[in-house]
Amino acid sequence: MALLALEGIEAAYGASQALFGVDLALGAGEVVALMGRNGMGKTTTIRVACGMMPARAGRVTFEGRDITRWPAHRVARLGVGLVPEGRRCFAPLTVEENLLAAARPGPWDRASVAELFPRLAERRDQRAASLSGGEQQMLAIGRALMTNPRLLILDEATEGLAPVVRQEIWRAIARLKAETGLALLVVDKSLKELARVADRAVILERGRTVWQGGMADLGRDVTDRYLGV
Amino acid sequence: SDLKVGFLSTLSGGGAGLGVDIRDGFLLALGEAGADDVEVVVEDTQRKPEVAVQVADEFIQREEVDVLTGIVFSNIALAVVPSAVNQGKFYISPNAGPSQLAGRGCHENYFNVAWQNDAMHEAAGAHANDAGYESAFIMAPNYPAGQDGLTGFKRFYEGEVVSEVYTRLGQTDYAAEIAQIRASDADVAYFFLPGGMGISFLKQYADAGVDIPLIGPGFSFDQTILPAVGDAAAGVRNTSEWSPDLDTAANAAFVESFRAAYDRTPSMYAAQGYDAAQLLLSAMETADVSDADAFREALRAAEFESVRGAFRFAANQHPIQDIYVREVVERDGVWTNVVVGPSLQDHSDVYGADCDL
Amino acid sequence: MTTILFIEQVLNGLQFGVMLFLMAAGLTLVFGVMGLINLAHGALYMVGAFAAASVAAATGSFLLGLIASLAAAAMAGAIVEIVVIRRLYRRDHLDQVLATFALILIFSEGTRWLFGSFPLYLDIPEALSGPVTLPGGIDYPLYRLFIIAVGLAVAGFLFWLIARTRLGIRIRAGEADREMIAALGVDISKLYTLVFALGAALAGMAGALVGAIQSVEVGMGEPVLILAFVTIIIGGIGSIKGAFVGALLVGLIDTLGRTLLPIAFGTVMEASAATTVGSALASMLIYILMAGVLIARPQGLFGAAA
Amino acid sequence: MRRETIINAGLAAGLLAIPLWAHVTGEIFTITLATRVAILALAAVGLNLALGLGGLVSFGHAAYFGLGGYAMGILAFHAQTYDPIFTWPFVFEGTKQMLVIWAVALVASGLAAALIGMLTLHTSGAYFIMATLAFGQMFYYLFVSWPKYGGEDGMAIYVRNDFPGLNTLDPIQLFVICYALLMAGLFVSWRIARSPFGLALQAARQNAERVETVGIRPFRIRLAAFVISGMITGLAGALMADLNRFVGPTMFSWHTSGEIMVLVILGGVARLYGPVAGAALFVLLEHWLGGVSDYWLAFVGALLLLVVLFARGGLIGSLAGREVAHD
Amino acid sequence: MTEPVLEIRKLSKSFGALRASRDINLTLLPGEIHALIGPNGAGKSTLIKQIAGNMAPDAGEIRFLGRDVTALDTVGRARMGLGRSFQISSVIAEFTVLQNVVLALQGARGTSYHLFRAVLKDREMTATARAAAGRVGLDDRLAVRAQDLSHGERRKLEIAMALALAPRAFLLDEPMAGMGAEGAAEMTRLLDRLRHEAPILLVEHDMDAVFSLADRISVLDYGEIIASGTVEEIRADPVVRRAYLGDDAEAI
Ligand SMILES: Nc1ncnc2c1ncn2[C@@H]1O[C@H](COP(=O)(O)OP(=O)(O)OP(=O)(O)O)[C@@H](O)[C@H]1O
Ligand SMILES: Nc1ncnc2c1ncn2[C@@H]1O[C@H](COP(=O)(O)OP(=O)(O)OP(=O)(O)O)[C@@H](O)[C@H]1O
Ligand SMILES: [Mg+2]
Ligand SMILES: [Mg+2]
Repeated sequence: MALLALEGIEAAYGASQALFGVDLALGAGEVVALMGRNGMGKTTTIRVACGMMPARAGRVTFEGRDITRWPAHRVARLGVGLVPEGRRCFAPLTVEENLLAAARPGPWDRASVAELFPRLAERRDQRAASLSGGEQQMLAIGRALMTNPRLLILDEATEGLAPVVRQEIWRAIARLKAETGLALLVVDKSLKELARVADRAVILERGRTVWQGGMADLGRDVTDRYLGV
Repeated sequence: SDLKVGFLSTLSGGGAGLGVDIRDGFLLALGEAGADDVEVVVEDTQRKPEVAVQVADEFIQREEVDVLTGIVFSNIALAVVPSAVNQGKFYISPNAGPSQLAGRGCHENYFNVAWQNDAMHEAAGAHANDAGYESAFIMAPNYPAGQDGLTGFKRFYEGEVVSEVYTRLGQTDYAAEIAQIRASDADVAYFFLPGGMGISFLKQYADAGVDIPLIGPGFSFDQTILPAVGDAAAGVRNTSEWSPDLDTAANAAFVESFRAAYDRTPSMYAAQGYDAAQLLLSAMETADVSDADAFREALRAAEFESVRGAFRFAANQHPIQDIYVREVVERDGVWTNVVVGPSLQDHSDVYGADCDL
Repeated sequence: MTTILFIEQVLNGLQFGVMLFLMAAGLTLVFGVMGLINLAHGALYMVGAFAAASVAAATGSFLLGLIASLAAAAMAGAIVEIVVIRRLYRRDHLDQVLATFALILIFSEGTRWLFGSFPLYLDIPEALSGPVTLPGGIDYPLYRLFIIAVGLAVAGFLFWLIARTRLGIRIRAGEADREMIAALGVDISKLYTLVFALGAALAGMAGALVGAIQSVEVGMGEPVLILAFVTIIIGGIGSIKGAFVGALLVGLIDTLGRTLLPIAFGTVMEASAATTVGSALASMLIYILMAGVLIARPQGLFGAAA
Repeated sequence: MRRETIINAGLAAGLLAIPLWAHVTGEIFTITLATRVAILALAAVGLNLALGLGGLVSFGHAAYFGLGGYAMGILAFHAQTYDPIFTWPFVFEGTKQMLVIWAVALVASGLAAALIGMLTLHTSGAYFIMATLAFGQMFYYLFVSWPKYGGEDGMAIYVRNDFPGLNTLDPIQLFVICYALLMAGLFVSWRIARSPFGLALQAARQNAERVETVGIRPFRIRLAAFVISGMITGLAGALMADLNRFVGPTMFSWHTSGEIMVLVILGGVARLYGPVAGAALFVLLEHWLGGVSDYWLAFVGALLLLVVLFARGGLIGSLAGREVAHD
Repeated sequence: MTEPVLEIRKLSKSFGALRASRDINLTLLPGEIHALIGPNGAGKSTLIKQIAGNMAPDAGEIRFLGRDVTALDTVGRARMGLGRSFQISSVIAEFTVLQNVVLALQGARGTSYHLFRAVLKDREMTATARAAAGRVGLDDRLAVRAQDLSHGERRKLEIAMALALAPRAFLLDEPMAGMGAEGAAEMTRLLDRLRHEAPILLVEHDMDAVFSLADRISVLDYGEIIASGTVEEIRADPVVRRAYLGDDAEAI
């Protein structure tokens, strides 16, 4: 049984429809890359999956349970952690408070996050608003980890990070996958790195799933056609 | 109907209690007289002069009333009355008698059945003399009625005013003023704080344990207020032209029927509303309102039995009447006033001299 | 003015400040934490006072009245939050202002309909009435000392709640980004209802406590509201500490201004004019203070820069 | 034509036609009501400029309304008593000329708006709301305790002021004056909304930092808008004083600010004719409900609540559709 | 040697104990793209903010077009022709793409106090705005509100607004962020053309873009410029490789 599955999802912002039929399935411990050009609906898909936005049609299930109409906080409590597009750290709170706000029991705590991002530990009492862009990105990842998720959703989580840090994160992701069986749904622009960690890919085009398959099967023709690389 | 009355008063929000009492007293008198030839339209002014002006316009322009009445507060009366009487309407004031309308601004169509604003303050000054208080601390909110009030007190008071303090209109905490009173060592403290301000002050004064006696005008010791003040006002002397226990036949009947009709003790405002209606009814007996001059004469004659006893109009059409000293007591579980004695007899205001009626 | 009177007035000023804080505490909480500008705070204050007065009258117990005030205001707050306020978090301040302005009208007239147009009776409990003598020979009402103690306790409690507890952190996080805190698994709606009810309960309690030495009547909450706003502006937005210091400053300046200005003017002009002019100026003093703070520190004394 | 345009035209025509008809049938009070609608609408047009376009939620517009009113009151008072307002540096006499009164009202409210704006516009959000409210209250206390001009009693001006060539005592002629000024106010706000200034103002509402990086100072833009807004409301205050032949400090009270704001919301924020629709509705409600029950304000509150919660575009919004036009 | 368009001399800025800029010297010459790279929190955005005028330096001098602008505020510098984009998209959410660009235009032209002219009826103005939007590929999104744009499109709008200002120098803070592979490639081509209009000071973590575009690279670490040179020099610098580039040194 899939951990998270989306079937025929349609969704709209007011009058303008953004998703026209998205299908996606993700097994326990699996890493799936969600791909597509700008504005094709990746973020919208994630918002629907997390309960932050209602689906107009279609079904979202988690371990077989229908969670289509669940509010975001209940979905999160099932073990879905989100690193949202644009970071969205709690600006007036300190780094420490940002982490505490999200904390739920499990192996990830302030100490282990500090180990992953030593930078954050240095800036512990600084307000998130005055962090550098990259530091905020680290904080957003750390905050999602603090909820000790089973499924971690990363929407452009490496945007704005220095190459070494980015590489560090990808290595960490690979390790998490291997060691803890954490499942991941990843949106990222770097094909090269996705290819290294992802098991499968789902490609969106104008709000529809147009291709899915193993990462290894993702040929030149597909990427040219849908990703314009 | 023979007479149409536009009754405009403060019936909602703060101060609504006073308007409601005037209205109830007024309607009670009409009801008792079975006056089905009088039509009354009632509207709320929300204690806002602008709204009152609007309502008055409506009464005059659309309802075409003959007489207006009902206003509680001086500032609203000042906004409404001049233009109404200039348009040929009668105005009977059941409360509020600003000096402007008693003196140079008096008008043949304006009648006041309550009092000129200064009356109770003047009576309080006189009472302070009688009681032998040689120095006084006096206090009022910083607005025209407050300033007039203290002037009125000083007009009659012969002792020394050790301190004169103006508080903010609507002030709720009087700790600072109470400390000043305590430090003043005066023989008496005279205060004029109408409505909720008086309630707050009295409670806080009682709690502070200052032993300087208080006196005040009847407004702060009215039946609309006393139940909320409770024993904090016990024994305080105050001045008014009326009291529920005033010993006249008309008054006893009025108090009884008001209690029967509304299940509460009437206030001074209710009594004034009642008298306003009686005045109108008395005039209707001898004249028709369509003949304005005759009707005016009939009003001036004031041929009715006022609940406060002897009542007549001075030349400026404000009352000549007795003002009493009352004391706050608990009677049958209700805090109320009893008359201690007269303070001023056949009193009329000083502004009449400027009035050329 | 004697030194002892001056000291007494300073004490009065501080006391008035603490009382202001007590009246504004719920407002500060809801405002600082939820970013919600609640004009109906004064109405909840009134609800508390009326509940206390009627229950105290029926049972003869001030304590029961106080409990009733907490309960009634908290309940009114929770209902208001669920029915009205909840729909307004995503909206701008304008909608919040209007909706709560509408609530004032409804509460005021509703209370008048239930309790009539006349003020109610609510008195200080026997055990707390009368003055005590402080060192230095100042006679001071015990009840006012009691109010100071309650005000301090409330300030401490709020500060602890907001700055130190996980609940406080989450509420503040929700204020910054509601959707995001929900995506982290926090049921922010429930939290907000709770906070709003707590704020309302504080308002109600203040209404009952302060109502015992003031007039319990419809509209009693309005002067409180304006003063509380001035306090918050001076102290700084969203800061409990700011609100507390702001309240003390306002209380002190207002009280001392009221007593000292007429005296000061009396030295240069005729007595009667001095008192009127002095009092008029005194009534504007706190606004002048506010203007000064806005010029020097637009974010308030303790507010964080935007 | 867009639906909103049709509704606007209907409102403008209706507000003119009803009093004219009432004039013919002799229903004087209807004319008075219509005049009141026009004046309140003008006050709200002023606020709508700051509030709707600039997002400046001023809870202190009563200050300008009151200053306009007192400009009329003080000038007329001095004209009645024949003593000049001041004699230094030049002699300034009272007057009963509406045109002069309006000019003074515009200048006085404009200056006050500039001053308050300079103090408050550095703040934003709820802070701004509270600060403007508090400053409005400051004016209230000032005029309550200033004995020269009546203090709390206010001032009754027994005779209406003059307008060249018209008889202002005739209700319909007074109405025409107010209506003309309302139309002028609407024209000004219509042009401003579409102007570069309007664009910058709306942008500053949403993202002030961004506006700075394109070389525009949001503070100045806002201040200018705030001053224009205050002036329009001030003018309305002068007219209201003339209609009532009375000015008093309640014009400054925060309830007045709230009411002007309610007008804007009832009609529809940032809609050109929102203030007109709002004022008409409000006056009708006040008139009808006032007689229904002692507790009628509760009904007004409930209605307002419903509008805020469920009819976000106000009256115009519900009739013409949600979207504010972006043409 | 040509006059630098922008010159920074001994600029310093601290936040408490943290020294975000230490004695920074930097120039931007006509026609060049000067890339500024460095680890997260090194102080790049802080430097950009100081140059743009959002933040006052503690010490040092900023010269723009030969003039000392240290005391000038953001608006003044923008008027002189300093075009800036933000690291986190910052546009006018409720405005359409066209309105956003027009706003930038009127800012550049100082026509914002015209009260009575219909702004969108000004043909010349809208045409210029359209052209600017067209250059970043937003021509078919002109009537869409900025809040309805996807993340990547919003980044493009940022650039279009900077373009509309017809600046004398660009300050671009991570313009590639969130662009997607295709978008990044497009943006790279655009910047390559832009440099001929005005030189660019570019902060970017996308090394493909930096290496293909930059004429010069300066590396910032802990608020200090630790290296400065051509693409080849920087790629070869072992310190930079360790502190910042990692595997990306091999990019392209
Ligand atoms: N808040 C919004 N309101 C209206 N439309 C929106 C909103 N957010 C996104 N859209 C539209 O929905 C579509 C899908 O957007 P989405 O953000 O899901 O794309 P994306 O694949 O994540 O793009 P990117 O790579 O740029 O982040 C786009 O056409 C966008 O214009
Ligand atoms: N207002 C502030 N108060 C305190 N520290 C600050 C403030 N602003 C920035 N900082 C700190 O200064 C350092 C430099 O920040 P800056 O934003 O310039 O970094 P950056 O080089 O742009 O990084 P990134 O590549 O991650 O965006 C960071 O560590 C940041 O936390
Ligand atoms: Mg996206
Ligand atoms: Mg940065």
